[in-house]
Amino acid sequence: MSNWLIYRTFWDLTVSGIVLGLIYALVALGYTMVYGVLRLINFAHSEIFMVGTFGVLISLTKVFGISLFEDGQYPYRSGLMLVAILVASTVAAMVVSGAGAVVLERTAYRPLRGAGDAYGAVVLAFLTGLIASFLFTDSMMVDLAIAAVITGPLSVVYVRIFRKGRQAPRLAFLISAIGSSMALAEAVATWGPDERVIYKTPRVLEKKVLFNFLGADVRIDYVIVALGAILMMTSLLLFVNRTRLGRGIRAVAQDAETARILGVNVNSVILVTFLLGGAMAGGAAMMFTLVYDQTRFNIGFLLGVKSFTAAVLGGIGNIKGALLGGIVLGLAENYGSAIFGGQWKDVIAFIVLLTVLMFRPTGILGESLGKARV
Amino acid sequence: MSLTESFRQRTAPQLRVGSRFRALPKSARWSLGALLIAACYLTPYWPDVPVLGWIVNTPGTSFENVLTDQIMMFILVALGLNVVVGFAGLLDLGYVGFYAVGAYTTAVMTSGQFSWPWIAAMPLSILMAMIAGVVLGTPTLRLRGDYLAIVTLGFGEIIRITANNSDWLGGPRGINKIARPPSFGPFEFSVLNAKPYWYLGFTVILIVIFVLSRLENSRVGRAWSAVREDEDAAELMGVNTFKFKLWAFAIGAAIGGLAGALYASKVGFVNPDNFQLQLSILFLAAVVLGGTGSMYGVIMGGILVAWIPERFRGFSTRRYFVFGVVLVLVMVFRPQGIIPRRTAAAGIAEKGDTNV
Amino acid sequence: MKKSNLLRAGAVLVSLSFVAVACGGSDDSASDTTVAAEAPASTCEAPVASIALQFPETGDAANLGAPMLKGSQLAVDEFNAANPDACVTLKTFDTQGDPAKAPAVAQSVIDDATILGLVGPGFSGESLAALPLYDEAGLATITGSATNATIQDQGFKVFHRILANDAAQGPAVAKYIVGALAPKSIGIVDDASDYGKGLADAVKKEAGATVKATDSIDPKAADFSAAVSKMKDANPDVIFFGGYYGEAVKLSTQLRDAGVKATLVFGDGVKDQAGYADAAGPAAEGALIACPCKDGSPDFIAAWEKAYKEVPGTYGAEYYDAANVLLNVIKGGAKDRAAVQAAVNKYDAAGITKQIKFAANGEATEASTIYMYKVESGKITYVADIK
Amino acid sequence: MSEVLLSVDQVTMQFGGVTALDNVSLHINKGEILGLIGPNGAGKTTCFNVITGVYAPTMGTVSFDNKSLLGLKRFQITKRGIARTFQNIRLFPDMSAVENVMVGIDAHNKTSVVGAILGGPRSRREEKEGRERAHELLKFIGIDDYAEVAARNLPYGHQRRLEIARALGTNPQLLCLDEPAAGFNPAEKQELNELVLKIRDQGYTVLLIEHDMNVVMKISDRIAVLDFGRKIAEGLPEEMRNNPDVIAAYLGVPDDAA
Repeated sequence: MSNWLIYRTFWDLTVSGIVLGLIYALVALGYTMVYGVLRLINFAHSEIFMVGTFGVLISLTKVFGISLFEDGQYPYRSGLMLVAILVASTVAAMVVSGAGAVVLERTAYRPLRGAGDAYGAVVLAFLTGLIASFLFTDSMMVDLAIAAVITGPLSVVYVRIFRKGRQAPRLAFLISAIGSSMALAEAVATWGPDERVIYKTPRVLEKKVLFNFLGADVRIDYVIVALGAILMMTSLLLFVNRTRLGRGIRAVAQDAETARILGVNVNSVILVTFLLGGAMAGGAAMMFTLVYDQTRFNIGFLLGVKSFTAAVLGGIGNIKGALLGGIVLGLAENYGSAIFGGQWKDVIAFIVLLTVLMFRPTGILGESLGKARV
Repeated sequence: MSLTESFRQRTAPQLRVGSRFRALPKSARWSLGALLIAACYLTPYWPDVPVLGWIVNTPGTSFENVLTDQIMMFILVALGLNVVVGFAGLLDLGYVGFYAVGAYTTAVMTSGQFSWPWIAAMPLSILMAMIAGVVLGTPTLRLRGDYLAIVTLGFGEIIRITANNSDWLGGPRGINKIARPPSFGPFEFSVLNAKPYWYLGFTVILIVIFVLSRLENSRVGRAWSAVREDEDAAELMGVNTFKFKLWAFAIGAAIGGLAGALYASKVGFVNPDNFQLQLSILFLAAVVLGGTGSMYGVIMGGILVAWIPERFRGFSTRRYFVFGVVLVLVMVFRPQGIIPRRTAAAGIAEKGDTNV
Repeated sequence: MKKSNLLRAGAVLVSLSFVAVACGGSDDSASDTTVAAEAPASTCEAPVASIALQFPETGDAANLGAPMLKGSQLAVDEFNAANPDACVTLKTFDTQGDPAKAPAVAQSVIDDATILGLVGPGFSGESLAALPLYDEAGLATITGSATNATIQDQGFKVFHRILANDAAQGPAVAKYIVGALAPKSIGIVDDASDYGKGLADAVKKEAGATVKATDSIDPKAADFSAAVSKMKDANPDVIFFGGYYGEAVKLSTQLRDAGVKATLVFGDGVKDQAGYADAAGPAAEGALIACPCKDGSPDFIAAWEKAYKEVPGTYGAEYYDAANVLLNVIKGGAKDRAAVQAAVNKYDAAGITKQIKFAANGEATEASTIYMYKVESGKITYVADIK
Repeated sequence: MSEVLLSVDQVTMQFGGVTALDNVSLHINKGEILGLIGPNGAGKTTCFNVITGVYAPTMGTVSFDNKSLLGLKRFQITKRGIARTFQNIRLFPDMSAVENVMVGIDAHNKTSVVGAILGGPRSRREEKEGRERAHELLKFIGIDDYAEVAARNLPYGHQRRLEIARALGTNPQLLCLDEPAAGFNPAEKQELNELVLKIRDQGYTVLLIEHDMNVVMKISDRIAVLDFGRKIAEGLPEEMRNNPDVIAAYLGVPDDAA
């Protein structure tokens, strides 16, 4: 039965696989770019994506005042309004995720590079104050007040410590990333709007079938995802290849030390890289909510692991590789589930990865952000 | 000589405990060591000691059981993972897979299907985990760095999903009625008395420490360090890098399997949910938090990772937030871990670390 | 000088933004953090005893744990309001639903001598890990949610269950599907969990040859398109899903978006007004939900809505009943664990969900009935008993 | 005629479209110092890498002690008796000096996991002798005072010397030094020359890559010259000094050695 299934549903699986793959690819960009410049698995990137989905949620519900189900009516009155809602929410998600990524970089990574500055010190001091005050009170307001008071003097101390900073070993970055990932997810779970429940996001458009492609229904949300993803990736490629900052990113990716000597401000390049990766994750968050109408504090974890897998599959550090890896993974998961059953989906994904790495140890398109391959 | 001395003096302060201890006469070292070991055996009684008790006790959950179900396992696992990550420098994000293999082997062999005695299931569990290590390592160890990390992560997931979808392993329902260790003299292994598990577990930990320090200070340990520091140079200096990496994997896996087997026989029940990916990440956090490559460091890391969330149960839903922030803070202010590896510490004292 | 100014400015900004975020979030999270505080009667000044609740308060499954706490708390608050001189405290123990943490938690429940009985454990896995300890300690437990069909056969004396297990529910659902819906073909999906797969397998067995397509999904994933494609291809009249409401929402929405028109049938893990019917909206309309649970009495629903400003969650009524069994037993004069255990075994009184009486293996004797509900105009409403 | 230890026969090495070595033949006699010189990018280090097994040559053979080295793994070649240093220092930075040397010495030891755990007589003997030999070697190259210092913390010159000691630890018949004097001032270069001669006098055969003609001329017994991947000349130092091809090669590319 299942052997025939794959033929009958092939194009259906292909269309949905590509859509999922594009979302993986957009998230994978963040992993791949940060890996390119820092050689770091930015584990917290999945949470940057998650934060972006909440950005979409807030934009839709608070800014546009759309509630979950409006008696079968969709919230827009005109096509123009719909476009405005979509664009504004995408921008909101990109801003939230981008800002999140920048704060993350300054707080959790930059001090480890021996370049900690006042911004990171303030955030860290505030967090220290907050968890210290948890020891004594249960009231959030009191905790915040205590933390705010502690922040000032403590951040001065932290900045002093940062001045003696040195480059930390790679694993320290990884654990700092894991720690921030946990803290972000738990912060959203504890103080965010979802109370650990799966949070439905309002549907902004009716998922109309636009046309039928060899038996597969191509829906409007799929088309928007495809167009959006291609648009974002193209602009990213143009940015990296054509602008001065983009050249900086490639230079740092190739050889940070030489780039520094040649006058590239490595820290600001890294910041821009995080900002771009975060913005892409924000875009992915918008696409995700558009197709799946939901978010939750832990939604990033699995998607993050998959996206990172996609990045490695395509060749980490390689922007086109992220796109290819994402689509290959999305398709492999869909075809594999159809043949072997959905419970084996992740096993199939990892076996595909392993097989690819056996023959091409640096991914399908090979490593490198720095080389001209970008 | 004076030069060496001056380097010693410039090393970080945390080393002084260790070097002072080494400076003591042999008899003093032995008796101090014996005292320390005795104190550790008595850990289940620590909550009854006035000040210490207030510090260590875990509110809302029994300290004794936290000690045996979590802390003990995390120490063992951290020691095992440290062989792979700390000694040989191989990033393994799927270590929970070996832990699962050990636990499931004991579960299958002692409950229902085979009814082997506990004592026979233990070595088999270790062996099975070791085999799993070799099976995973042989094709993947030629991958470098983060590629290895993601492949091992996949391996851990494959083990869990396979257990979840295999009726023979109990499927999602898991396996229960796993045999306990046989009672031995006054030490009765019963559900209401966790202390004997600690005596057993701590003995196992001591043996593992002994074995690992033998390895660390031998040709094997040097080969691992060389691979970690510069794999190409190591191979050109005559180190059979593949063989030693595989050994690191196998030994790490064996200790992981041992931890899993002990866990299964303590809790008496396993199901696939016990072996989630997140656990691998916590294991790694334990190793790095404590100090990658430093055995006493990773033991400390294991203790903290298992204990902090239980100690601060009062924080309720906020405690994993706190835990995450603590991880970041420790890494920012002590990037080499709480108790760093010795030579690594000497490196910090001198000049910029280039270990990236 | 410049640096420290920058520093100060940054400090102020960050603090302000955090305060703003926290204030913005605080009214939303109020209901969660102040469960106990909102019910005024919960201040118990002269406790005679306490009962424990072992459940997932935090972690990924915390959303399923919330109604367990609310139901038990409601029972205790009402009891204390009625018996101010002999009040009982509820002590909660969080396992995150994790069997690995369950023994340590169980031990600490046992070590607290004031605890005479336990409501829970919430999940089947943690039950299997914790029950050996409770059994040894002779502490009576009553679960209102752990429906795994093997627990009752383990010989735990202290085990009691107030609702039907999966073995009863599966065949009943299948019978209802085959009998009342008479479909030409059935599709079955499960979430590969202990609960979901158990239920799906039971339905599959009973439904036999009419089952045309089956699949499993990964509950942590967001995208179920492979399963949806499979169902779309098989085009069955009825699709049964074994799993919890979170996935049911995603699955229903994605099935409907793909144009699948089959009648959706679920087990008790989906019976949650807010979690399923409200969240899935139009996609949930017409879905059938089987449950060994009952809504409970109108009084109960009113009390719940007053205390928590929401409709009762899944198992809320069962936990209310379970807590009441222990409370009544304690009020009836049971002063130690052995007495509570003996009294629970002999207990025979009406609860809000059913007449509560336990068989020798701990199962409630009245619990073989499964109730069928339907989502009508966005509300989960009772349809029929399946005997 | 002295005995040939290593011979490189008609080796060609191509990377993609680039030919790094073009039909190069070389031989090294037992007990001599062979200087391998040539301008930047002439293929000296590639030649080293072919000899030590880092690259498998596209064409040609390498044989050592009359046995072919092709197909052997890198560590096996080291065990056969070829050891090397690196142009960019590649010590094990977190290990102490003495441990670095012991890694080299371990190449011929047998203790593996089981032996190390049981701590049997062989493993104890190997450990003890290894440590003694390591200190001997450190003394020989003159940095025994730094035995316990992490390699990363050694002064630059000592790091270069330590690499030599580590290579000697593998007890090689042929020691390949890849620009050992790079970054040295004239006085240090002089010391290094003496060290290399001392090593030769201990019975080792040395293959020396050097950029600086003066160093090579002083200490080499014979010299081979590479340019653009080809061997353009070979012979005694004084012959090379006057060889027009060599002069052309060096004048064509300005010598930028420090």
